[in-house]
Amino acid sequence: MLTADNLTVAYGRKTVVHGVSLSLDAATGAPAAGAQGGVALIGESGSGKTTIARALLGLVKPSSGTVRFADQDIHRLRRTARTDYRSRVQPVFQDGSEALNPRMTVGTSLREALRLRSDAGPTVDALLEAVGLDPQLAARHPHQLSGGQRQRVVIARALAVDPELLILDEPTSALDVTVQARVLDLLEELRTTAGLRYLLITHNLAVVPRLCDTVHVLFAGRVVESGPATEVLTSPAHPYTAALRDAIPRLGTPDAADTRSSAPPARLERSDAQTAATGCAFRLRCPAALDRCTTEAPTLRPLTDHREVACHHPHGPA
Amino acid sequence: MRFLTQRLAQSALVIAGVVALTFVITRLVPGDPAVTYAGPRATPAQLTAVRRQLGLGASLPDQLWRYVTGLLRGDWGTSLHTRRGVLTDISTALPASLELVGCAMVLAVVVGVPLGLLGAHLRLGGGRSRGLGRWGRWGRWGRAAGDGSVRATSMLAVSVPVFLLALAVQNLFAAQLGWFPVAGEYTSKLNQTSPLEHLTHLTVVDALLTGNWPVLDSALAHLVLPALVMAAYPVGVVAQMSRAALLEESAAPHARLERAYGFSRLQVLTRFSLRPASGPLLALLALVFAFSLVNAFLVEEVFDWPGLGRYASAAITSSDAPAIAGVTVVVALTYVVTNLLVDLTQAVIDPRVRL
Amino acid sequence: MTDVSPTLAPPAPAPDRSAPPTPAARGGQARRLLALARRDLPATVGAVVLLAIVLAAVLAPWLAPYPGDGSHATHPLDTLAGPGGRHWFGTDAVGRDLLTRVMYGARTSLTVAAAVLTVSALVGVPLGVIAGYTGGVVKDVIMRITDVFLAFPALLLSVALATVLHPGTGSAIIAISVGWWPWYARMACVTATGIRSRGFVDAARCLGVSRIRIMARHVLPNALTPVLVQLSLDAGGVILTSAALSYLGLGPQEPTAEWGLMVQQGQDLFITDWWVVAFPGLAILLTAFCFNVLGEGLRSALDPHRELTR
Amino acid sequence: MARRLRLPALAAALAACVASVAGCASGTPPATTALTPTFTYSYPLDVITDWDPATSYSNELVALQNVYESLTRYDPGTGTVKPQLATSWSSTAGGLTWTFHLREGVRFHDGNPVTAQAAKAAIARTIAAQGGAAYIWGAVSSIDTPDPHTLVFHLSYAAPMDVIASSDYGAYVYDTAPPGVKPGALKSWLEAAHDTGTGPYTVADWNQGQEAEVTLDAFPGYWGGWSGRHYRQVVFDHTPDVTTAWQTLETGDVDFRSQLNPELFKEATHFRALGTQATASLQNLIAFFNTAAGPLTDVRLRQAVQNAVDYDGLLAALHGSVGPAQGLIPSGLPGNDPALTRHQNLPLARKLLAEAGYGPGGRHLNLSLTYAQGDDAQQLFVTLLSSDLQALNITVDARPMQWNAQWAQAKATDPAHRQDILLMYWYADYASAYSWFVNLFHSAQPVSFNLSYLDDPVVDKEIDAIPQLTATDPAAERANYALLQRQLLEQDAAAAPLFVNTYQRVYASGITGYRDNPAYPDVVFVHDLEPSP
Amino acid sequence: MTPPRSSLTVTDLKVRAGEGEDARLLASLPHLDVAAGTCVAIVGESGSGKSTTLHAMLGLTDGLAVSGRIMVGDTDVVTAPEKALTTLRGSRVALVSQSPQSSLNPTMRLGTLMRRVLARHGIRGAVARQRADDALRDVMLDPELLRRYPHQISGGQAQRFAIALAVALRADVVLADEPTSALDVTVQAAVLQLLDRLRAEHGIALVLVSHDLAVVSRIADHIVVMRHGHVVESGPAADVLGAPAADYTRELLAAVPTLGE
Repeated sequence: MLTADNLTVAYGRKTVVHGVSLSLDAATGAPAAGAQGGVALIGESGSGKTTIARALLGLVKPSSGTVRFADQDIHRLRRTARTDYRSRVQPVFQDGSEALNPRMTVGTSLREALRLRSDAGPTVDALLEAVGLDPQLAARHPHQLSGGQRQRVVIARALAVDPELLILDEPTSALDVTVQARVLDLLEELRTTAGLRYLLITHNLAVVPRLCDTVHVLFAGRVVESGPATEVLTSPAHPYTAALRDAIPRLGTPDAADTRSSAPPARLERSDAQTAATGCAFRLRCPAALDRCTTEAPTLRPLTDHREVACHHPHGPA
Repeated sequence: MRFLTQRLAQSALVIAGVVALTFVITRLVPGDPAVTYAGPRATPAQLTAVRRQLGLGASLPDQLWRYVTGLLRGDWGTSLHTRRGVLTDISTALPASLELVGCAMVLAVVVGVPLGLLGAHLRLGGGRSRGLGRWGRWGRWGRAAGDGSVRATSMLAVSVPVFLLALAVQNLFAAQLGWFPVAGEYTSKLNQTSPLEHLTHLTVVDALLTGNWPVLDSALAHLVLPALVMAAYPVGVVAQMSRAALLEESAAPHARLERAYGFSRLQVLTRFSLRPASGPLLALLALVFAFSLVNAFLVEEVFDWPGLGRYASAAITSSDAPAIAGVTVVVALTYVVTNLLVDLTQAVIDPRVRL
Repeated sequence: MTDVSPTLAPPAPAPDRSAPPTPAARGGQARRLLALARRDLPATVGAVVLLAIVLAAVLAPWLAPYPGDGSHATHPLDTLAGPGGRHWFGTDAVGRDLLTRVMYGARTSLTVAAAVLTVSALVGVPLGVIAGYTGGVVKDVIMRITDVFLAFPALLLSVALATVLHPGTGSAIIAISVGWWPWYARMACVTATGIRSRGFVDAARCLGVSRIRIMARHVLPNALTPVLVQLSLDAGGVILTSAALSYLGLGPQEPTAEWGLMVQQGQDLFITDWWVVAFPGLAILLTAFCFNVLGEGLRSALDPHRELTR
Repeated sequence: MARRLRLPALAAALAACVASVAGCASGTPPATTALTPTFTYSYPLDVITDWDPATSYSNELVALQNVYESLTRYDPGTGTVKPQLATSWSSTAGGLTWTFHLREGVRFHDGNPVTAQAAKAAIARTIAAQGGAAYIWGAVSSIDTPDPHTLVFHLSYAAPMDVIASSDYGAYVYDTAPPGVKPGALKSWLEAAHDTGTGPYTVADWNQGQEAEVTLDAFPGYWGGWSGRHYRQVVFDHTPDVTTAWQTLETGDVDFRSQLNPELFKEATHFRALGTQATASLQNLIAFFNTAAGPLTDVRLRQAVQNAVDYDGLLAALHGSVGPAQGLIPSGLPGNDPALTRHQNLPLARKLLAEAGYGPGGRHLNLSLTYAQGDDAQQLFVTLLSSDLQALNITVDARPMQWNAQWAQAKATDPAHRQDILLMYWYADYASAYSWFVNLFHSAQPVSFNLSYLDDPVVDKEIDAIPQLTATDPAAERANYALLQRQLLEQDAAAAPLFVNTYQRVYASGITGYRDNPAYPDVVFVHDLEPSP
Repeated sequence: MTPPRSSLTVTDLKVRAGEGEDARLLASLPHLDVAAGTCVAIVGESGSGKSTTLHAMLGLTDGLAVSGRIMVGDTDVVTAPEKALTTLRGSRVALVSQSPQSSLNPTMRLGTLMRRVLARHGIRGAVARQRADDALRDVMLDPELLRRYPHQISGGQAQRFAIALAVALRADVVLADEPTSALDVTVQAAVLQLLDRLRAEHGIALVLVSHDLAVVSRIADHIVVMRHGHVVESGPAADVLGAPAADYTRELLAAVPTLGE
């Protein structure tokens, strides 16, 4: 069980994550049928989602709040406990070419991970096969691989220590669209075969339902909405969630009368202005901001049993 | 503001370190300073007196304390060689060196940057295959040769030992051809007919300010060779680096946009790339400045230029620890201050750098 | 498209068919170097001349016309003979063959350069990597110390040290190294700081790889390329600095053949016996020039994204 | 000479940069000199390190010898002493009393007359200052002035006062009470580039650190007079670089250069516009062997090294800038003996080494050697010596050092830290061979210049006898020198004289009347010169 | 309204790297016709040659061998002398590039850049100010932005500003190279709509390059699908999207994620 409690992270004087709480069931066996057991963090660049991932992985120290794993603060773990944590929670970063040491062959990178296991573990070949790669690739350097192959190697390395939870930080956004789909297929497959849970961090809403059933929407370092993935995406309560959903490019033709030359969305002229410093951070981009939004910052409050939202004027659940 | 104070604190720390290191080194200089100062036939009593005068009897931390407070008070000790205050000596020697280094730096910018610009331009033009007609291949060859010679020249300027260049230039243009004076700052016999009034201790400037034309004439003639020799390295480095920085800048996405808006390659280089490229160039200039100050040691030796370098080498040959320490501290100070200035200027040039 | 790396296995039956990497990214660095040799003529010529200089240095006892003149022999009755058939480069003030001296001088200069660069890199790079990777107070302390040494211009520091130490080849090496290592520390620190935030370091940390191992296996190898390039670029600088030091009489002493020393001893004879200065001087120039040309070539070869700046 | 010139500044230099010359040389020089105004002397070193004639002991003699005069002047041509401020002198009582008759009508530059009292005051002040070459007056116990023009020295031991009074340093007669200068302020007044001499020129200007460092103006009231052609002004250019010196000679910007290098000197002999003069100096280079500690305590090894030195090769390589060492005493001084000229004898050296168990096939020998940094001739000798000794299985660990450091090491309290061989120039303060023996080979504690550390009571006794003989029995003196030299150089092999410097002067060929006087190294007595019309 | 005309015609375009046998084909485009007021999209993944094609249309293919014809009005970009090209670029053909902020000179205020660009094409003084104001209003940017440096504005603003440059110069053809891929999703749609509106209002011929079929599907009249330097499929948007002929196009279409609505 990985939980973040009131997590706040600051770089220097700039606070990028404000009191975020979330929890992930990691080790409770296979999720219920039809559920993926995954949690998604949704947000645009600068919303703090990567920082949250790094805090969960123990790569940044929170300025306040805690990250707990199995009821222990992961930033205060002793040596053995930390090794244990490391082996149970692993990251998959955005860009495979970044995440692999360019000076190491694929095999060396994987062996380095395997060395950290207490038991014998699988072979390099087995790992590569598990992610659908030819074992002969072990002799190659990362720059000799394609983007999709690299991302598979990154996943293989994470699998080397037999984790329970993968923190996926934009796992496909650096890939070509046709490749993205196949990497997602692999992740879906691994969820069942390796019994993995995911914390998925992305700005692309479209990939969420495939891997996760809970969603937290981040804006400017705060969770503005959370709840079951399908509900949140089909009937967003927060205007920002709605904007995100509407922004997903959908196939259509110029003849589709509804989009072509239609009036721009409300307040488009300010749609990319900076976030507001007072009141609701989103109000400058909000199509329905009230006077209250200028003065009072909304807090996260329950909307229904499973859903929470931080808005003074949420859309009602459909 | 925070950046500024932090930067100042860093500089202060570095200077403190330099002073401490200098102190240690001066304590290691061979020979008894008291003997050096008092002379070989000094009586033991005289030696004791000199030791007391130079503060050599005290404990090491005591001496360091005295040295540091002295530096702050402007008392940099007495040169064992000239027997004057080290600070007084330096304040007359430094301007002469700065005159040389200043000329070198000006030349570096005035000649080096255009040279680098030319090289970059030719290099960018040289790779073009569009519109290569009958003569196109020759044009490309010519451009490549032009860029190549810019690179070779600057590389040569960087590779030539400054003392060799000084000797060669002196021998050829002064001793053999007699176009310029062999050495010295100006014909000091002129002091009898038209004595120079010292205001800034920069001879050329002083001569200009006081309207002393004979001295100005002589000073300029004397300045040419050493200044050119001093300029070789800075010009070469600046040409090399400005070429590289401009090429890098012209490979940046904004250069493509600028070309897409109808600016020619040369316009992009001069009007758009020069400014973002000047950041690294400025940092380089600071380094080159410090380096030139040291190069001046060798050039002044050859051209008998009454600057810091000649003062330092006299100090070294006579194991004059206070003078060596003084020169070291001054050069280090110059280095630290120029770096500080460069950081500040960079903030002005490049809006991304914030104070 | 031809496969430029035939040693590799045939393309894997990977299910994704994303665009294969461009050939430029394939192949080892040795391969790139070979390709460069064809493309970068100046660097190749520089390398060949340097090789000749190195050979002349190594084989001096066999190649030099008067091997004894490289060290102790003197010929007081044959002093200051001009260049000619018997002595291609002439003789010096004690009658030694200058061609021999210049060849032996290459031994000294190359030894000094190699030693200085080795010492500087061995001291500077680990310190820089530690500073850059660890960050925080450790970095501040190490970098302030390097700043102090950097504020001391290399030559002046060398001068100061050489006056303290017994002048000679060894002390010249120490003196120049003391002024040289901070550059490597600084460079390695900057590179390591950059590498610290790279994904593969994070990944290693998340795997629980130890700090020392991360520095040794992940940070150091990736910080090495700029260091290697800098080493080749700096060789010329070290040659010049050591020559300057010897010119000031603070480097190797007689009877060691050293170019800077030879220039210094001959400079008063320049008007009457030009060869005494010219040949050792040109030897310094040529060696430094070749190192610089080669260094530039290596930089563009090993640092592909700066290829344009070649 | 170089022993002093190469020392760092010995006396206090002045703080003021630009000195005014108020009160000096106010008269107009005689009209006859108007034609040829300035004599420019190019000198490689800083000219002035000390303005005080009492303590001056360095380079400044080239200027001061034209400003100040002594009682007598040494003439190396005849090996005798000539009158200067003293017109005649005599000694009595076995050389214990010396009477000098002063020239009448001579005035100091400040206008005061030169009297016996003034001369006595000057010498007394020099002795009291205890600096520089004051020791030359060591024999003097008292000075009488029976009348204004008679000066009587009473000595505690016999000494050649006429020669001593011609010394290049410490023998100046100057005014100790110039008008308007407070008694205690004389030294600081002098340091501001003032003078109180009697010589033909007086200090006009001094710009320390500048190219034209010192300017002297003619003193109209000079006793020697200004009839005929003379220079009205003397300028001393400080020009360390020989290339510069050469160019200024070529262009006629300077009239005289003390020393170029052998190659350029040879070049100058082909120039019609330049005159050259080569004169054997009274300065020789001596290698001192450590007789007290280290391997060279074995006299056979010292003799071996002596025989290994390629004396003739050294001479050849130095291209005429040195002459052969004929024993310890340079030619031009009594006691010089051409028969003592040495030549290389390698078989003998090898034999001596073999006897001691060294040499080729024997044990390897390491000898440490110190010499003056920046001295080309010494450097060249060291290179040649290393070369020759290497062939004899001896390695020379040679260290070029600043004189202070070299001397400090030579005087190290622990003899094990001292060098095995030390090179040093020696030059007498006054024209007598005595200086070589008493300073270099008389035992002394603590160590001073006796750098072979010889401690031989017999030698000491012989040396102590010399002054008495000089003053009374020149023939016996010479016999004594011959005996001592054989003892020191052959039996003891405590040192090896290597060569005698040759002064190679280059000057504008229009000048007549120039004759180098090696007793006053580098000095040009400008009043004696006759400029071309 | 401008009369319909072909603003840009490409025939037999081939872009190669290297010479002789070593030559490597980077992009080829047999035929393309972009009429005023229409939008053509070139779609392909990395390495497909779509950006190279775009740069060839500007004559900005340094070091590459270009053959064929690219007609902008009466000018053939492939053979025109550099001088003619510099006049053409900006005034006739404008570029909106991928990374909005890094495409703007970091050391130059937006206003300075705008002024220089206009002055380059002979528009100065009050006219230039008027043009700039109009263009900014057109792209819905506050004129206050002109006083800022690129790092002080958001990515969306930067992209709008780049578009404003094209508007201010009254360019006939706008080449947009992945104009939205570096932007946040919520901003992407707005920028696309802006481009689409300008196309309609100013009769601009818009060439849109993207890796994402979904992004271009709503505004492109004609779609060219490229892969490994070759055109895989080309046709009216409705045909390509509705009835893809090539497997690759189908694959691209399948990869477009849906929310499972």
